[in-house]
Amino acid sequence: MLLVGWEAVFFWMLTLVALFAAVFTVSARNPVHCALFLISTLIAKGALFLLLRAEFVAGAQILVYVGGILVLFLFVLMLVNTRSEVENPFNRQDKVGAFIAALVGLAILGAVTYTQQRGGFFKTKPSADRMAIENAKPDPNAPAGVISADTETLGVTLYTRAVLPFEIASVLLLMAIVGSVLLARDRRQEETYD
Amino acid sequence: MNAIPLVTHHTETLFDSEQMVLSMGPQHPSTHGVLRVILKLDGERVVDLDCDIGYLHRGAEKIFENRLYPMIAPYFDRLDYIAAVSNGLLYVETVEKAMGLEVPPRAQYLRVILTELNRLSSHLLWLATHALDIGGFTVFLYAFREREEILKIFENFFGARLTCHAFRIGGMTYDAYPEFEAQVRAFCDLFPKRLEEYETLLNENRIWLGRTVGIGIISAEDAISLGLTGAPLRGSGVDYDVRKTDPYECYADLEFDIPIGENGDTFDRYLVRMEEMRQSRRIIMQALDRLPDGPVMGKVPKVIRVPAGEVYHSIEGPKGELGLYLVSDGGTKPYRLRMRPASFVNLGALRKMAVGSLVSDVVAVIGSLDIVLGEIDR
Amino acid sequence: MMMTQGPWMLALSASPKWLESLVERLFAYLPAWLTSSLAPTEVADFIVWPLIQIGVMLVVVLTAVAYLTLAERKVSAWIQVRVGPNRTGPLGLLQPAADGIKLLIKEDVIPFKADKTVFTLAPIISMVCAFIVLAVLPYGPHYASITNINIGLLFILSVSSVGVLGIILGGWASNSKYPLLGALRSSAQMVSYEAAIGLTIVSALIFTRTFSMQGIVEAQRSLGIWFVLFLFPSFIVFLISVVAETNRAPFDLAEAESELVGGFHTEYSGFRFSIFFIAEYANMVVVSAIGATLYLGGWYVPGMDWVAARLPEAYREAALTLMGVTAFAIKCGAILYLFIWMRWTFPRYRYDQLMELGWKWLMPAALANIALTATIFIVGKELGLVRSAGGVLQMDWQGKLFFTLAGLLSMFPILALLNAINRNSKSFNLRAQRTTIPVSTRKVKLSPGVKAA
Amino acid sequence: MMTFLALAASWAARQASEPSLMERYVQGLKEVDASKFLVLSAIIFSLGMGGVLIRRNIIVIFMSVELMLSAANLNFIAFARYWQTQGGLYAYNGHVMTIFVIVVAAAEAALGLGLLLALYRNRETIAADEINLLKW
Amino acid sequence: MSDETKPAPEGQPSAADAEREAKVAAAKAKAAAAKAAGESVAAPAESAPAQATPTDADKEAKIAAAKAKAAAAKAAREAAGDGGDAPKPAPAKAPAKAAAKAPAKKEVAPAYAEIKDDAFIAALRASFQDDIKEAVTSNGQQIVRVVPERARDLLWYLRYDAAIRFDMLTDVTAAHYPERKAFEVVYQLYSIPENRRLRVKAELPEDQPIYTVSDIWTAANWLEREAYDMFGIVFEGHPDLRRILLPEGWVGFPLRKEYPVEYRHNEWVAENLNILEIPEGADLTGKFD
Repeated sequence: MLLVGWEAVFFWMLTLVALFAAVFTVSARNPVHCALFLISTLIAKGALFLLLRAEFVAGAQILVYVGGILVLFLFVLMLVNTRSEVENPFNRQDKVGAFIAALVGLAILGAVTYTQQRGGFFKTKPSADRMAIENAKPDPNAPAGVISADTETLGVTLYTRAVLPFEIASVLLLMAIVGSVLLARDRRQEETYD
Repeated sequence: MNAIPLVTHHTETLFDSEQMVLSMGPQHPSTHGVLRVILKLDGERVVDLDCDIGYLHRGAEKIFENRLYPMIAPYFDRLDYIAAVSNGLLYVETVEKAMGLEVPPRAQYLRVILTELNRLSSHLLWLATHALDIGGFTVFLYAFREREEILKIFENFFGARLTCHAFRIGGMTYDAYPEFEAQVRAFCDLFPKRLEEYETLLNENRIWLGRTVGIGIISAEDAISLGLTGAPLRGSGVDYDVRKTDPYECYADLEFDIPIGENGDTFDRYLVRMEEMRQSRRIIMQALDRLPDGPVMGKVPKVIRVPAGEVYHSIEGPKGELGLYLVSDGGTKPYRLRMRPASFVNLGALRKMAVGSLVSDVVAVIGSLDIVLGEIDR
Repeated sequence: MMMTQGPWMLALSASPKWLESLVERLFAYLPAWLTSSLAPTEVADFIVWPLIQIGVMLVVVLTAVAYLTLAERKVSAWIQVRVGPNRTGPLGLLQPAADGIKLLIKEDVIPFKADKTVFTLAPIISMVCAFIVLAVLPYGPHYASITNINIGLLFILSVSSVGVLGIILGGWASNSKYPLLGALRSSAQMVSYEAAIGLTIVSALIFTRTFSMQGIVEAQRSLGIWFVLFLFPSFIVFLISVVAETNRAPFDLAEAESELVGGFHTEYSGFRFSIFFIAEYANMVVVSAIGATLYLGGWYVPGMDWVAARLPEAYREAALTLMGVTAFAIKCGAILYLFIWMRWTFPRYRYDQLMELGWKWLMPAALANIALTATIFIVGKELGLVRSAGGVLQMDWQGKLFFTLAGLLSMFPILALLNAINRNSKSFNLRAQRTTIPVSTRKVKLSPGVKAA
Repeated sequence: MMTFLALAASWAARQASEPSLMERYVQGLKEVDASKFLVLSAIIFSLGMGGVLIRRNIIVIFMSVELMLSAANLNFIAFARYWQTQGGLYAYNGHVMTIFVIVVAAAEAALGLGLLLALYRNRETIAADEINLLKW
Repeated sequence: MSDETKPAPEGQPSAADAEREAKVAAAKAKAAAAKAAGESVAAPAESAPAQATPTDADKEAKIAAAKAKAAAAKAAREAAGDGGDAPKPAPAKAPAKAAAKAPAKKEVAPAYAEIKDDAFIAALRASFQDDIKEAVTSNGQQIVRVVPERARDLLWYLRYDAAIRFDMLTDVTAAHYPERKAFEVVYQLYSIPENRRLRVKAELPEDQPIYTVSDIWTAANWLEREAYDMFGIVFEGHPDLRRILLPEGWVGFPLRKEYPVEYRHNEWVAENLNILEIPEGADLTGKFD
């Protein structure tokens, strides 16, 4: 799984964008700006997924995450945008929090690089024919309409091997809907129903 | 309901204030003229409503008390500038009734034709602005196309399109121009087809029904106790039309009907006015057929003095019953001249119709009441 | 997209001498690091040719969007028995240019306490999202469409869902009550109708079996039939929710002048307003293109191959492309005409009616449609009417007839379901609520002066 | 001391044989393998965690949680892709897992914001450190 | 004032008597007169030589009309003269009223004639004895004057318990009589079932409030607010008595007779329209630069 040539160039560009936006998501003063930077990180990640040949998930991520969840965030932000936030965005224990987060980050980084050093399990080169399959140019004469391998297999696995989690997820979503409806009722509606 | 503080834009977040005060200000696109409606909203629903009028108040009644009788007539065209001809008719008839003057028959028939034409042009303007507020831009342009025909006839007859003035105390200044009858007859033949055009666009239109059926309902008792007159009253099912109950000019011997609604909502008022347009056309055709010749100006003394006494005279204006209460002390100026405007009383009913509905319904109800601010503020 | 014989080779072989020297000189201009690492053919295929395509596409689509504004005003004038703009240029054809210049010259006002960056960013987001999608649309056969990624439709859906942000931020950034209300309203409307569009597309995927746009057109070409016949109810639901998605016609509540003066772009003026304006029309074009591709067969017209086969070999490719592009343009134009027609005949929905239509009418219809089409497809498969060979469907005439009939008949169960859901909702079953809608009211014959009844 | 010298010598020899730091650095730039993805997601994860711990505004805390979740997604897809190139079985578990993470994130956002609105309606504030009484 | 004499009058219809039973009968009479006049005027036009200008017929008609007008004007002046000192409390009335159609005899109907033979009015007077000061008719319309304290009861009675239910309040207005230092509050009633109008008037001293009727007819709410706005009449019990047409802080009540018509310096105008102090003797022809 080597991204070489142009893919590497794209990879580095996208990681820069993602990191830059992630930093600002955390440190922006105005919450709406935080949301904007979060959106850019998610779009950069979507593009990274494309590099990793995961087209369906990239599309789903942008559609659901950016189009759905973050629109909801902006909705709520607009409803309750208090001005007080602008003075100091950080709470009292900001030093301690930053230290802990840095500690955890370093720990994970250490683990990753350590495995990398000790002849890490990423070192093994994929077999030659496997590489050939991967980096082969798309066959020009193939009918344009053939469905991308990724989406098809994902669909199949979702409905065959991953059926149980699929059902659990749908039940979870149902619960979320009922819960949010119950939460969103205001006093007047409550009196009428109770 | 106590007086709502006029301007309260204090809430910066939408959520925390239970009620938001929205002021549909004097220069709002859908308030016909300088009307300011202060809405107390709970989310989208109107909790309370107060009309702030008086922006166009010119102190007309004070001026009347200091003008000679003939000089007052032009003021009446400026009161309800959309139905200027019927305002003029109201004033002239009141003075004739107070003085007991006889208006020659030709003048009576001409006056009836012109007032009915004015009723058509006022109803067409109502249809245009009502449909525009609810979003039907095409009906707006269709209705104005017809209104233009009528205004051409007025221009030829009166010399003015909006503030027309040809009725004098005792008759009319000038007789009909030669092609008058031909043009009016041409318009009357053309008009039914055009009415069909509006009705195909609106009557069966599901969105139009959704926006007007069941909106701003007012029952017959409430309408009567609120003093509603004209289409809003007839929309609730009360048979009251001054042209029938207290006929003036030559309405007594003309054949026409009064449309009566059933449910008193915006859609019924719309149907009543559309039917009224057909009946007006019918009146015009009959009056044209029976137009007698002869003089158009009756016997009127040089200096007009109304004998002492008082009189209340009302006619059926396009907006409702227009009344004029004249108290004279025998001099050359009226002692007290009070005009009872139809839209002023109809607007009083807006609060009863619109409270509890949504913001966009308030716009639809204002449109269906057909109010004119010149007449309300006097 | 890659032909065995690069399209540019075809052009070069037939082109005169001076053109070849021009291409060489142009080749020299390309930056060295770019051309060094790639073989000349790759450079041509992956850099020069896409740039040409993008250039042509942008020119064509931008003028189409501009002239769409003129078309809207002309058609609305024709509907309202008046003459549209005909002063600027011959027959008013320069009107879009005039509008553009006017908006450019107008002073660009930024409200006082508005959030500058977000205020300028909002129109850009909505315009960019409207224009990215143009890269994926299949304007014609092979090289008339810029790229053919295999998740075309999913890409379009996700980009259009990002477009909603432009409107929200636009409303929020202008920092005053009316635009905020307008922004909240229109974004809620767009989000709910987008879900409806997503579901209708799912029901269409059962037959197209691929996301890539060219693939969809190929599927309809191989079957020789448009999918609108198989998926008639989903086409109707698609059209309605698409009109609502682009905030137009009876659903244009966001900028309903009569209530919220101007909606989310009240505070915008000058060039920024024109960006929002262009974004709205570009959205319209994009959405009608999707409709044309998914249901009306994109650039495919049944008799196309038969005509191409008749032509001599050299011209076959060019003729196919020409026919394809014109067919696509005509279909998009038809759907756009429907948009404009709807706008000038229907009054405006109230906000709660609009949301009710979205959630209680269109969403259940789309869901029911998916279930019905799926069952019909399974039944058809069992009966052996449809075979899937190598990912593409094959069907003979019985299969086509069966699916067309099933498609049309599936309209009735959906209507029954909708009626069941909305039986008691007040504002829509007007017939039941009003026993008679008295078109001609009771006329009372009152003789003058006699006491009223 | 001798052992130390021997160690240093062997270390230097190994260093000499292997490509210099500069080449390895350039080599790393050109060849991007799964570990780079892991590093990126680790950084983003820690940034998200920092955000959660530091910020006052609850909505921004939610956003940082979303950031952490999306970092996890990146890992899933990176491993899925790596496993796919190794010709391993069930390479698509990563994608399926990502979809379920997105579903959970959506449900969590909906409920979290619902709770936030209810909280806001009662306490007029959404700053995290002001909500410190258990019973209000 | 009197009707012009026609050269060839054919049996002038007898003038409507002073107290018209049904207004509409008068209207029918008028319409009949109109038709008759129409034919009569048309008749002479035909009889005159078709082409010759019909001026000579008109000329005689004009001369006759001029003479008749001069006579009428002279009569009106005498009537105005002797009318001035009429002792009746009603305002100075010029008795001349051109009710009489008969050219020869000039019989002047008094402005306010007593209602004698109306059953309903008689019943009303019976039940309200001295509170109803008088029931008169003017220009053919019935008026009932009542003591302001009992005005509300009379209106309640007329709305709910009277034989003829006056269910519609067309108008509430007032007139100011400075010489008697009183307002006359006028209620214009109309009964839809009986198709009949009645005007109830209450003479109210300037500083004394009167009770509101906005709970009987909701229409009165805005009409009384306008009367308060224009005259300063306080309507007790009115739910929301504040100015309706003039701005909140306006000082003075415009429709009172002593309120001058031409521009006068007013607190509200000075404060809100910041018009500078007007030097004495400046001509107010609209130059405010």
